[in-house]
This record gives sequence, C-alpha cells and structure tokens, in this order.
Amino acid sequence: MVIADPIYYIVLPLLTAFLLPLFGKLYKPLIGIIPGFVFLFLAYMSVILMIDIRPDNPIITKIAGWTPPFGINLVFSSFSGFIASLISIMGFLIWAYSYKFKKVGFDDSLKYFILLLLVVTGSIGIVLTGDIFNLFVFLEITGISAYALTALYRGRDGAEAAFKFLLIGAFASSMILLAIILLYTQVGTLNMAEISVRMHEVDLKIKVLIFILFFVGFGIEAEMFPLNGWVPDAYSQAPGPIAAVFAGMVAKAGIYALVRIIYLMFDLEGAFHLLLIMGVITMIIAEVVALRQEALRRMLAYSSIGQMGLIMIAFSFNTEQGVFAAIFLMFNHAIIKSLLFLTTSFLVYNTKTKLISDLDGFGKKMPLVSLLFGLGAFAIVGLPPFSGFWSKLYVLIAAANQHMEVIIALILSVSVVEIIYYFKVISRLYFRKASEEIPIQKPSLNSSIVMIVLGLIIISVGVYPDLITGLIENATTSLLNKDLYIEKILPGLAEIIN
Amino acid sequence: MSEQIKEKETLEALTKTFEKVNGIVQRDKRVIVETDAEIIPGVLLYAKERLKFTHFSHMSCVDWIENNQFELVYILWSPEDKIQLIIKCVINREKPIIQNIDNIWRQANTYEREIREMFGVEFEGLIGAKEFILEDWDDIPPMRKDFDTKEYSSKHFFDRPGREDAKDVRTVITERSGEEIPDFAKKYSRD
Amino acid sequence: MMNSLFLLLFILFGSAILSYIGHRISETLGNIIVVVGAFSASIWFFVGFETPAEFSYKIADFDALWSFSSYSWIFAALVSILSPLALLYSTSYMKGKERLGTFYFNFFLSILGMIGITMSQDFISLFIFWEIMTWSSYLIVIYLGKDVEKVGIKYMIFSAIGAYALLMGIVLINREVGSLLIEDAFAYFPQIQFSTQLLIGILLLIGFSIKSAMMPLHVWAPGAYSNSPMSYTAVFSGALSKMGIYGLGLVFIRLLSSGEFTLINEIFAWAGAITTLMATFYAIIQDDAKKLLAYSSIGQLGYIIVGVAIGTELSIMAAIYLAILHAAFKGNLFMAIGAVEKQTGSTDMTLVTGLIRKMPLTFFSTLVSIIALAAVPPLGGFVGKWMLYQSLLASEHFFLIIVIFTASTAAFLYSFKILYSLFLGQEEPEFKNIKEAPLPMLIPMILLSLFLIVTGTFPGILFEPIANGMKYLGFNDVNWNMSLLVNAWGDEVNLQHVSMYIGTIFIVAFIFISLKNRKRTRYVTTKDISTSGEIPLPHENLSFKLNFYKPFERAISPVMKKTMDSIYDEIGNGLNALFQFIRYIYSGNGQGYALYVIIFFVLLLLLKNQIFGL
Amino acid sequence: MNWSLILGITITIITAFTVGMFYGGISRKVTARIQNRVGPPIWQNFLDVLKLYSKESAIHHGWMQHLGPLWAITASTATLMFVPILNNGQFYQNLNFSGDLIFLMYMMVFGQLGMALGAGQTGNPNSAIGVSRGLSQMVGYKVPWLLALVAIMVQYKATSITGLIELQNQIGWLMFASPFAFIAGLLAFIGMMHYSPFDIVFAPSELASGPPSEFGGKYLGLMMTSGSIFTFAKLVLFVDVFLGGASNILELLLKTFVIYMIPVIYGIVSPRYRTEQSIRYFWGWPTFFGVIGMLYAWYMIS
Amino acid sequence: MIEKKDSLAIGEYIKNFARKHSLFVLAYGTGCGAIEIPPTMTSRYDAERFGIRGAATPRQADVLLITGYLATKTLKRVIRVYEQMQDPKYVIGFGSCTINGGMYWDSYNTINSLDKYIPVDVFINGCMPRPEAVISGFVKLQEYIQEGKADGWRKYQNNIEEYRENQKRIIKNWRMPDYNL
Repeated sequence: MVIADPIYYIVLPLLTAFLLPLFGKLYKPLIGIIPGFVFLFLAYMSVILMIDIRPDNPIITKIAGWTPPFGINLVFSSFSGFIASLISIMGFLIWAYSYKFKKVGFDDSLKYFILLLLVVTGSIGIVLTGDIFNLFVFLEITGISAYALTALYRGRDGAEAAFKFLLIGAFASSMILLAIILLYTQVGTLNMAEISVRMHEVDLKIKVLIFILFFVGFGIEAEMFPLNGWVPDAYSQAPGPIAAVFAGMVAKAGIYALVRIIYLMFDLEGAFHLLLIMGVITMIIAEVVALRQEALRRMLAYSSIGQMGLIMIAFSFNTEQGVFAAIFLMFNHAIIKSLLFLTTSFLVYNTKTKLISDLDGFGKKMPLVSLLFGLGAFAIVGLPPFSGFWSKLYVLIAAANQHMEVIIALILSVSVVEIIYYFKVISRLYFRKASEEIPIQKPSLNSSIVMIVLGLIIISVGVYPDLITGLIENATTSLLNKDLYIEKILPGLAEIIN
Repeated sequence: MSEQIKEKETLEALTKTFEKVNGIVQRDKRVIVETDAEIIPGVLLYAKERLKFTHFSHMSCVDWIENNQFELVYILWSPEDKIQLIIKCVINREKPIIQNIDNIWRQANTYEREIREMFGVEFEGLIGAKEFILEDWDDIPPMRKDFDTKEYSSKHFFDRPGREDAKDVRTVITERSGEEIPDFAKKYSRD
Repeated sequence: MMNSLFLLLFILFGSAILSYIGHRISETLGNIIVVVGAFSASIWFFVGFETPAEFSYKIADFDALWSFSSYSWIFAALVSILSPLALLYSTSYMKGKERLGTFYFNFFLSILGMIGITMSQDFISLFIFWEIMTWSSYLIVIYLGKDVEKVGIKYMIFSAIGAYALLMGIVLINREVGSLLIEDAFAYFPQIQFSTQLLIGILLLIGFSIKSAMMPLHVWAPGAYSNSPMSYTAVFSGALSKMGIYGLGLVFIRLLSSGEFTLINEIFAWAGAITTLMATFYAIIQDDAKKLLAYSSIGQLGYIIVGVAIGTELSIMAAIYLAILHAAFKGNLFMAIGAVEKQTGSTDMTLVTGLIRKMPLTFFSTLVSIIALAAVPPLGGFVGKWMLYQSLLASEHFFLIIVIFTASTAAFLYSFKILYSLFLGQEEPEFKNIKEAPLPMLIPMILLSLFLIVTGTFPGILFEPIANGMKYLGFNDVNWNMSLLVNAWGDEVNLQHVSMYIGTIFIVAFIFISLKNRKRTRYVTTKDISTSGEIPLPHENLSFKLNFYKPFERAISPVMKKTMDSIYDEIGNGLNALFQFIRYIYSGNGQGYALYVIIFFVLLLLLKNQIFGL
Repeated sequence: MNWSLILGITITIITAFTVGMFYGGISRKVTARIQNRVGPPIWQNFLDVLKLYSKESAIHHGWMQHLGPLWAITASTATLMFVPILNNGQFYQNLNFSGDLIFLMYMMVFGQLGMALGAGQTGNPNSAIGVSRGLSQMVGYKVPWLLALVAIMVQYKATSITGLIELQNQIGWLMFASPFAFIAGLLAFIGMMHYSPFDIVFAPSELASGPPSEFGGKYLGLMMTSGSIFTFAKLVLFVDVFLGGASNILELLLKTFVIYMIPVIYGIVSPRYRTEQSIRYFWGWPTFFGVIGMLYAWYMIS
Repeated sequence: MIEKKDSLAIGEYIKNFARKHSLFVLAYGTGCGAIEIPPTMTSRYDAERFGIRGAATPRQADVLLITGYLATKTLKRVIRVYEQMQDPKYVIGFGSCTINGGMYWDSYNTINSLDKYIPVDVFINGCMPRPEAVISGFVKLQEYIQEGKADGWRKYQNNIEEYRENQKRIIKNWRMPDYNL
C-alpha cells in the first residue's frame, strides 16, 4: 500500500525538479525517466485518493504540523481533488507523449523536464492549497516556469511571446499580491476558510476593490478577455506538449483560483454577473477571432480562450447544474484540447508555414494523427456521440433553467462559428489533394499511445457519460457547500466568529 | 467641278510613302492606284490606318489571259473623306500567289476564298482555305477564261434534245402568227 | 439476451466497422460485407421483431426510450427499403474509387442515424442520432473533394444551425417538462406558458425544416445533393430529408396541436409552397442533371411541407404518401443519373445525349420516375398530389393551391428536360460504345420502378401503414380503398378504371400503329432528319440543348434576380468584415495587451457601483 | 365484359373524331373566307387524315417516337372518357363518374408529355424547340386556367364535373354566376387551343411545324386524329364547366361551336407572340381576372 | 355482290381520291420560280380549294415542287429531301430549267434535265409559269394520281441503280446515308 497523501503532490515533483540535474550527472537518460516515475506515482495516487473521496470528507493536510489558520494546509476535496487528479494524469500523459519527443540535446531536455515538473507542481498547488498567500506562491511558480517554457526554443518569436506573457503575468502577480495585502489588513488572516468566515466584516467598498484586484489577476491566468493577449502567442510559440499543458493545467488552475475566490471567499452577487458578462464577451470574441486565423495553433489557442469563456459562463450561473456543467467542461476541455494540441504539434511540425492552408491531404500522410485531430474537433464542437456534447448540453440546460434564452442562443451561435473553423481544417486534412510530397515525421509509439488514450477517453465518456458524471457531481457538491469546507478546515470557527 | 483636294492629297500621300505606287484621280471621290503585289498588305494597311480608308468594300480578280496575268482589285472607302480608293496589282498567271489580307479586314477572307476557288489564286496563310462554294470540283477553276463552260456542261449534264422538228421556237411562233422575225432577233436565231 | 432494437443498431454499426475493415483488405470483400450488412439489417427490421419492441435506459440522468411508433415505423421502413438498394447500387457505382472504407463507414453511420432517429422516443437520443446522421452525411458530401469549402461548409453551417435550434428547443422542453421523453413532452406541452410554447415550436420547426430544405433555409441542399456520390444522394434526398418531414409531422400535429398556432402553420405552408415554386424555377434553368434533380428534390419536399403544415387528415396523408413516393422516385432518379454518370463520365445535359438506345433500362426507370414525379395519372405521384389538392381545397387555401399547382405544372419543364437531354436527341459518336449500366445498378432501379407502377394503380398498398401511422398522430378513422380516391365532398377518382382504360387504349392503338405498314416502317438514325436537305456531319450534333428554356427564363426573370444564396453571401461577407475588424483587437503588441489589462482594471473600478450595486 | 360500355366508348370516340375534324375543316373554311378565298371543303381534314393513313411507308427514330402519337391518343381519348359529354345521356356517360377536374388537368398534360418525348427522340432541333416553347407556354396559361377552375371548385365545393353540371341546372350557367372566373378561363382556353397568336409551338414558318416535324404517314395521321379528339374534349370540358353542359347533341354542338369559334377568329387576325410575350400575357390580364374571380369566390363563401 | 378484286379496286379508288385531294406541298424554292408560289397559294388563285397546302418538312409532304434551276450543289439536297419523303410521293418540275436547263443550259454548275436524277411526274413549262399554269399542273397531277399513273416513286424504287449512277456523276463525293427506298 502506497502512502497516499496530498502533500506528495507538492513535495515530490518539487524535490525531483531540484534534484534532476544531479540525476542527470549520474546517468543522462534518468532526466527523462525519473519525472515519468514521479508523474506515474502522482497519477496513481490520484486514483487511490479519488476512490475514497466524498464531498463530506475532504482530506486536509497540514504542512509542518501547524494547524490552520496559522499554518498552511492542503485540501484534497472532491472538487480540488478532481482537478488535481486531472492535472496529474494529464501531466503523466504529457510526459509520456514528450518522453522521446525532445531531441534537442541534454541541456534543453533537462530544462524542459524541470520546468514541466514545476508547472505541474504549481498548478496542483494552486488547486490544493487552502492558503491565499500560498496560492500566490504557487501561481508564481507556475507563471515563471510557464514563461520559461514558452521561450524554450529560444527563437525570436518564442522570446517575444514569453515577454508578453511575462509582462502581463507581472500585472497579474502584482494585482494579486496587492489584493492579498489589502485582504490581510482587513481580516488579519491568510487562510481561505477563515477569510471566508470573516469576509462579512470587511467594508463593502474595500471588499469590492479586493475582489476586482483578484478578478483581474486571476482573470489573466484564466484567459479572460481582454486580459488574454498573451495566450495566442504563448500557445503557438511554446513546444507542442506545452500548449497542451497550458490548456490542460495552467488555464484550469487559473479558472479554479478564480472560482474559488468567487464561490468561497466573496459573497458578492455582482461577481457572478461580472463573470457571466466577461464569459460571454470572451467566448464570442475569441471564437470570432479564431475563425479568421490562418495558423493552426493560433486558431486552437483562440478556441481555447472561447472554451474558457464558456466555462466562465457556466460557473457564473451559481447553480448546481451550472457548476456541474462547468466542471464537466473543464474536464472535457483539458482532455480534448490537449489531444488537439498534441496532434497539432505533429501536423504543424510537418508543414513549412504552420498555416491551415498547408495541411492539404494530411489525412493520407498521417492517418492516425489526422483521425485523432478530427475526433478532437468533433468532440470540441460538441457533436455527439463524443464527450464534448454532454458538457455543452449541460451548460445549455443550466442556462435554460436560469431562463437565459439569449445566452443559449449566443452559445449555440458561437458553436456554429466553431464548427466552421474546425471543419475547415478537417476538410483540408481529408478532402484535398496533397500539394507536394514532403518527408513526414511519423509520431513515435509513445506519443501515439498517449493520443489514442485521450481519444478513447473522449469516445467512452461520449458514449457513456455516466463514467464521469458521478465524480463531477461530488465535485459540484463540494464546491457549492462552502460551510462544510469551512467546518472541516476550521472546526467550530464559524460559530466562534458569528 | 470640285477641287478634288482630298483625292489629290490621298494620292500624294500614297505615292510619297510608297515608291512603287502610282495612280490617278479618276474622277470626283475616286482614286485609282496601281502597285506591286509584294507590298499590297503594306499599302492597304497604310490606307486603313493613316488615310482612314476603314471600309473594305470589295475585292475582285480579273483574268488577263492575254498578258498571262491576274489582276487583283481592292476597293476601299473612306467614310470620313467620302473617297473611294481602288488599288490594283497584277500577279503572274502561272504562279498566282499573293499575301492574304484577312488579318487587316476580317471580311476580306470571304472574297479571298471565293477568288481562290474561282480563279485558283493562292493566298498565303489564308484562314479556312478549303472547299467554299463549289462542291467536289475537279476541273480547272471555272472563272478562268480558258475554262469552257459549254463543253463542261454537255460533258457532265444531260442535254435534252430539242423538239423533233428542231425548229427555233421563234420560227414556230412567227409561223403560227404569220409575222416576220424582227431584224434584231435574227442574229440570235439558230437557223 | 440482446434487445432487438439494439441489435438493429448493432448490425448497422458492425457493418460500418466491418465494411471499413473489409475495404481496407479488398474491394470485393468490402462490397460483400456492405451488401450483406445492409440487407441483413433491412431483413431484421422487417421480420426480426414485432413493432412494439422497446428498449429503455438512462443516460447521464436522462430517461431514454427506443421504440418504433406506428408513425415513425413508416419512415424507418422507408430507410430500410431504400438504403440496401442504394448500397447494392453503390457497390458498382463506387467501383474503383478511393477510400471506400470511409465512404461505407459513413454511409452505414448515416443509416444508423436515420434508423436511430425514427426509433428514438426521447429527445436526447433523437438529437444524438440526428447529429450522427448530420456529420456522417457531411463527410460523404465532401467525400469526392469537389467544392469542399463552398458546399461542405455551407451544408455544415446550416445543419449546425438546424441542430442547435433543435437543441435549444430540446433544452427548453427539458426545463418546462422536466423530461425528455417525447410522449411526456406531448402530454405536458399544453400546460406551458404560451410564449415558451411558441419559442419551442419555432425552434423545433426550424431545426427540422432545415433538413427538409425549406426556403429560405435550403441553400445548402443543391450543392450537397449534387456533390455527394449519387448512390448516397439517392438516400440523402430520398430518406434523409424525410427525417425533417418526420420531425415536422411530430411538431405540427402532436406538439402544436392546440389550435393557437394556425399562423405558424400558414407561414410554413406558404414557405413550403414558395420553396416548391422557386426550386422548380431553379431546376428548370439548370444544365447539370444532378443540380436539376437537387433543386427538384427541394421542390418536391416543398409539397410535403405544405401537406404537413396544413395539418388536416387528408393533407398529412398526402404528405406521408408523397414522402414515400418521393423516396422511391427521387432515389430512382438519382440512381439513374448516377448510372449515366458512371457510364458516360458526365451529367452535363448539354453534353450527354441520345442514350436511349444504349441504356434502355435506365431510360425506362427514369421515365417511370419522371411520370411519378410529374404526377401524371397512371402512376402514383398523381394520387399524392390529388390528395394534397383536395385537402387544400377542403381547408380553403385557395392561393396556396394555385402556387403549388403552378409549380407542379412547371415541373413538367424540367421533367422533360432531363429525359430529353440525356436520353433523347441525336446520338453522339463519342457515346457509341456506351453499355447499359451493370446489374447491381440496374436491379435497384428496376425494383423501384416496379414499385412505382404498382402503387400507381393500387395506392391502397401504402394506405394501410400510413393509416396506422395516422393513428399515432391522432387521426383515427382513416379509411381508404385500394384504388378509389374520395375527397371531402364525395367526389371520387377511380384509379382502377383509369389504369384499365389507359392500358386498353394504349394496347389497341399500339397494335394498330405497329401492324399498319409493318414491313415498310423502318428505323432511321437520328442523323436522318429534315434539316432543309443539309446533312449533319458525324461530329455535328444538332440536338437543341443549350438554354433550353431561355424564353421561360426571360419570362420569369423578375423573380430570379435576387437569390437566397446571394443574400446569404452578403450576410456572410458582412460578418467576415466585422470579424476581420474584431480580429485586430489582438494586435500582437505586448504593450497594447498590458494597456488592455490596465484599462479593464480601471473600467471595473469605474463601473463597480453598477456591477456590485454599491 | 361490359359491352354497352365498350360500344359507348367507341361511339364517343367516333363522334369526337368526326366533330373535331369538321370543326377543323370549318375553321379552315372560315379562315379562307375571311382572307377572301374559297378555301378547302369542310371535309378536307378527313381527306388529309385518310391520305396520311394511306401512306405506304413510315419511318421512326426509335421506340419513343413510335410510342409518342400513341401516348397522345391515349391521353386525348382518356380525357374525353372522363368528361361527361351529355348531361343525362346514357350513351355518352362512359367513365365520367370516376374522374374529377384535378384528374383531368393532369390527364391533359399526359398526352403532351408523351408527344414531347416522341418529338424529342427524333433528334430534330425544331422539335425540341417546339416542345420547349409548348411546355413554357403551358406554364403560362395554366395559371389563369387554374385560378378559374379553383375559384369554381372552392365556391361550389365540387371537384367533379357531373356535380358542377347538376349545380348549373339549379343556379344557371357559371359563365354568369362566376363571370370573372369565366373570363380568366376563356382567355386561358384560347391559349390552350394553340391558335394564333399562341401557335408558337407549331409555328410553321419558324420551326418547320415544331414537334411533329419528323412525323409522317401513319404517325402524323394518328397525331391529327388525337388532336381533333382532344380539341373536342377540351371544348366539352369548357362547356361543361362554364356553360352548364348540354342535354342533347345539338345543344352540345351549338355551344362547343360558339366556344370554338372564339379562338379561331381571334387567331386569324392576330400575329404570333414570342414565347416570353405569350407567357407574360397569360400572367397579366387573364391572371388578374382569375385573382378577381378567386376573391369573388372567397367573398361568396365567407 | 362486290368481288375481292373489286373491293381492292374500291379501296384503291378511295385511297387515290384522298391522296389527290390532299396534296401537301414541299416547295423547294431555291430557283426564281419560288416567287410564283405565294400568289398561287393566297387569295387570288387559292390553291387550297384543291386541297393543296404547304408542308413544313419532307416527312409530312406528298409533293416536292422544284421551282426552277438546280445547281449541282442543290441537287444533292433535293435528292436527300426526296428520299426523306414518305411513299407515295410526287415531284413537279416547275419551269424550263427543270426540263432542259432553261437559260442556264450551258452553265457549268446547273443541271439540265431533272428527270434523269429523280422521277418527275409533271413538268410545268414556262419561264416562269404563271399561277394558272401551276394550278393546271397540279390538276394534271391529280388526274394522274386518280388514274394511278403518278408512280414516279415506284419507278425510282425499281430503277434505283440507274438513278444513283446519274446522281453520282454530279455528286462525286457521295457521303449520304441510305434512305427509305
């Protein structure tokens, strides 16, 4: 029996990241293998933990034995656990995908794996932590490693993208830090549960100011319009698997943090309206812009933003169905968008210009990759019987139950736009003659397996959504039941204060 | 009697430009020039482009069998100056070849094809130089003066014998009505 | 023990997979699998189980129920008859094409989708099957790789709009009714607020009418019908479009039955009628046989929409009857044109000519289908049209009847054009060595032709299942004779007399004209015509083909100036320009993005009172 | 077998043929007289048909041409069979109980389609042009014709001709009861007769007689037979619908003759339309009258 | 009692009667004589009272009216038209040119005797014959038809080789399809 404790999520990859150069000194291939074992362990641990976890018994780990609110604690609840598991499993899959992918030499590989480990650490940390300052720390870890990953190829474009990312990320950091300082001056604690309890003491104006700072700061990570200028560049310049990391982990962690502060810490009604409006705007603008893109990865990046907008919309309903739909969407988006980015990196690798117009006839040249790309595209636009359909359906049902017919119409109109640009790519892949014969880099076995696994997940969830709905329902309950969360972390505190 | 200014100007322009052109102003609004067969396209083009003889009225061929020559006649008309310009040239009857001008006036093609078929004049690079009016013709070109149409007719077609008394129809009529054949008609009589 | 309905889908899905694999191995093996799979599914459908078989399950917290109602059974039967014939035809038609595995995979999936739609008694599985049908048909539409951007995307956009309208309606039903079972929806629908009822109704109608190519939502159809391989178009136009009709029937008769929606009925009836008229006009001016038939399909579907939208007993009956017949004759026509295409390599009516002596059987089946299409009495098309007119007369839709009658008359124009241009006229030396289509292509055509001939004289054969279906829709006492048509006022048409009389006179006259001067009646070639004594040279073809209906075109030119296509194009261009403008928000400038962040932050601060209600 | 029915049918066909032929002859005679000619005898058409049947050779360009005239005669006699010739005559009853107006409208096109196919197979461009014109014009005159008939069908709630005749025995001729429908119907009927100015189909000087240009001998004879029967059938139909039918053969002849003379005389003094002019003509005033008739019918029933 | 022979004779009589009173004329109007046809057909002389009317195409026609001279080129078309007509069919040679070439008797491109190439039932002489003469010619043809003497079409069938030989002297490049003989 392996010891399963959420602390390993943080400790293990962090430690490995720092020790990896040493391993590299010992035996060079170890730098690839060791992270794999770490990710495998994390994924395995996630499964073990998720089996037992219920909304009413979150696992709370106190770091260094300090009890909250004085010490930092990690909370592995149904919701955070679900996202953490998702991230760790995605981490493992991306490692498996990129294990042999990098042929860039020892130094670059070392950097790549260290940064990958750090990103995973940061993302999981954001998800699991119960301390607002700790969250900021993890956010910085994620951010910095993400900037570095963006510029991994050390090209001009990569550097530019990383710079943009850095610039805007700096805004995010400073705003969040400012917000935390303000918050600390008001409530005198950094524990999120206690903040939540004490929030009503804060003056409304200051509360709103803090909220806005948080909102903008996390909005940047969550790819909210107009704070998402870094996204297209970062996604398109980073190495292929890293784009998947951004879509599957960083963005998820960002939206997670945003949702946590909205749902847990602030009890502002306007926050939900704001989230709804921003979600709608983000979604519409991103999808419309995606339609006009010529480079495949930029298109996917904008599509990713659009999906994030949809997730925001779903969260903004503040109902059980809405949250359910949103979490389902997060899951689907992580899986499907990762698949799309992973396949795309092969497609784009084999073209000269990275443009969609260069993809003619790839269905014949790279049958597996094209097929999986098509599958991903079908899934993400929400065609049944693939998993994307169900999440979209739940969003619509949630919207319908809120009597938001206009929102439904908007979501569906945007879906039409989505269909147009995805099907444009598919029709090029399959129904055009290839212009010239270029030697093709075939996907290696491990990457193929990873992509097939993702594809199978998409199909099986699509055909039998009940596979995943149970977990998501638990997660929903866990997120919405704020009092339970507080009670579990700080037993009795609520009564004391009130 | 007008001054024939434009006519003279035209003639002058032509003779000055081309050495081998000479001609006269025949009457009002008509200029006749003769030239060499080699420079015919040049003269025509000059007349068309510079002297505004934009209208190609007609083109024909004359068989001067005595001189062993074909004479080709091009008739142009200037709608602006209201002058007719007749350009003539002669070619050898034994070797009747001349440059075609259907790239100057498309409609000249029809005339050229007809002349080709009827006189046997070859036009270099003529578009559609194939059977035109005559079908299945296997004799010498019929408009040449050495072609005997009577002989051809009696050889190929069935001459119907006249009536049994073989009298001229005029004689029969005069006999019937008791009148004399008028003098002017006598020379046509078969008897 | 596997459920019989599930097994039906399983056979289809299995055939899809197996034919894909089979075609990867060898074409013959694949073809055998295709034919066996298609026919076994069809046979299983007809003899394998009793109609009331049921299969209920829960998927993602929604109740789902599969079962054939007597109404949906008609449409399922339509699919089950037409699709194996089309697949049999396809084995020969598609010979030697690339990626046959993919083609047949999608073909089977779309059949599965159609069967699934008809067996779904809940909206969620209906929608899932609907979408499966849509994307599999999309993949076939662009299969040949022609006009992928234009036709394929257009089809997909309109399908998506339709499907999403449907989805929105379904979601709203779920909210109001709390269940997605179709029966529940019917039962609780009248209790819903009127405006919501209206919204749901319109959404569902839009969703369904897009598939049945109703103007102004038809623009995808001509391209999609003519672009896919003809063997699929036979099913596409014959059966797949009927899924829209199926849905329209459900919505009009069962859902919007309260009598407050007559305006919608009228609007849809008029839309159907105008669809018919305009599509017929467009069919007349086409020069490509496929395009012509595509427009003709739209036109014929217009009649059916009119019938469904009017919603009286007779009109529904007419609509279903016409739907069945349309499947038969349009399937047959597309197959025949496909045969011409296969044998000559073209369907351009200005090029292909004089095939009657080369492909007599193809001509025969085209002729029979055209007679049915043009609703000329001895064949079945007349019965459907007759019922439709009678229902319109009885329900006092005067001008509607004029419009569709005019369209029906105008349909003669293109009917003749397609027969004349392809099969009649002078023979072309280029097509000297053309052979009759191969047997797998002929058998389906001949079978469908026989079906049309029989149903013309004895429409009662079809009336029985239709009457069953009508019971599901709430018309209980439908009672029709084998071949006697009676309208609301007691006037009747006795088809048996008609057929007998026509048959007799035809035979008598035939004997007379054939025996008279039999020895000195000769066949001469079509080059031997009186053209002022001139002899057409072998390479000269005097058939009058180009601008065949130019005078008619001139006469109707005022209404043809602005097409729906051009309107949509204008909208599309406008949106494109707008999108291009929006695109420049992402300028790619880092400082700009930073500025956005600051502006956004400041804006939020400024608007905080409005947002947070301070 | 029902021998009396067969006898009746035979007699009807013979009557229709005879009357149609004589009407054709009369129209030629009238034309001639108007043009200050003597003109052929009124039985001239019989001689023409007889001569055509007595031709000793015939050619066809294929089976469709062979069947075309057959198709035409089948359709024209069928049309005749389902029209009540006399109101209550036993002999001319035929099969009129088993057809109605809508049926007849389609039946009338049946022959034209067959003819068109036959003409199409000849490969003669003139035939095809004629067919193209004919079908186009058909769409033209069908509109007012339909408006007229539908107005009547709607107003009197009957689609069967027998029913309409019975009705007219009570309320008088529909010509007066529904005047606008009658005008529309009459104008459309003029077009249906294919006399000048609507003779664009046959247009001898333009199209060398159009569709029949490759038909000779027995085929042309059969077509002329069919044409005369069809003319009669159309006349009887018109009389039945608008003029209250006829109770005896004399009345029938009188009424049909009057109706027949209208297009004939109108035609003699008219030049020929172009196709699109013809179509637009029918979609102009006749359609206008038809719409008025329809509105009138609507007003009457509501 | 009518015997079989008589009944055949009666049938023949009726047929000939119909034929003679219904003459559909295809005017081959390339010669100058064509100008005489309109007055013949219209109100002044009104040939229609004899049952004579124009036919639009050779398939429908009974009488081929050759109005005037025939060039070698047009002869080919005349032969073709004649062969496209249905039996029984008649030819009227109209004007001197069809008889002996008329004023074109020595022309290199005009044939002289029409009846060497196709059988002519009636010649109408004159240059040009007036409408009265034309009608008289038609009446003569009607008489011949009634008597059964207008059998040029049968003669053509029987002596086809001879006619072909003559025709091929003019039309050297014989590429006409075979027609109904």
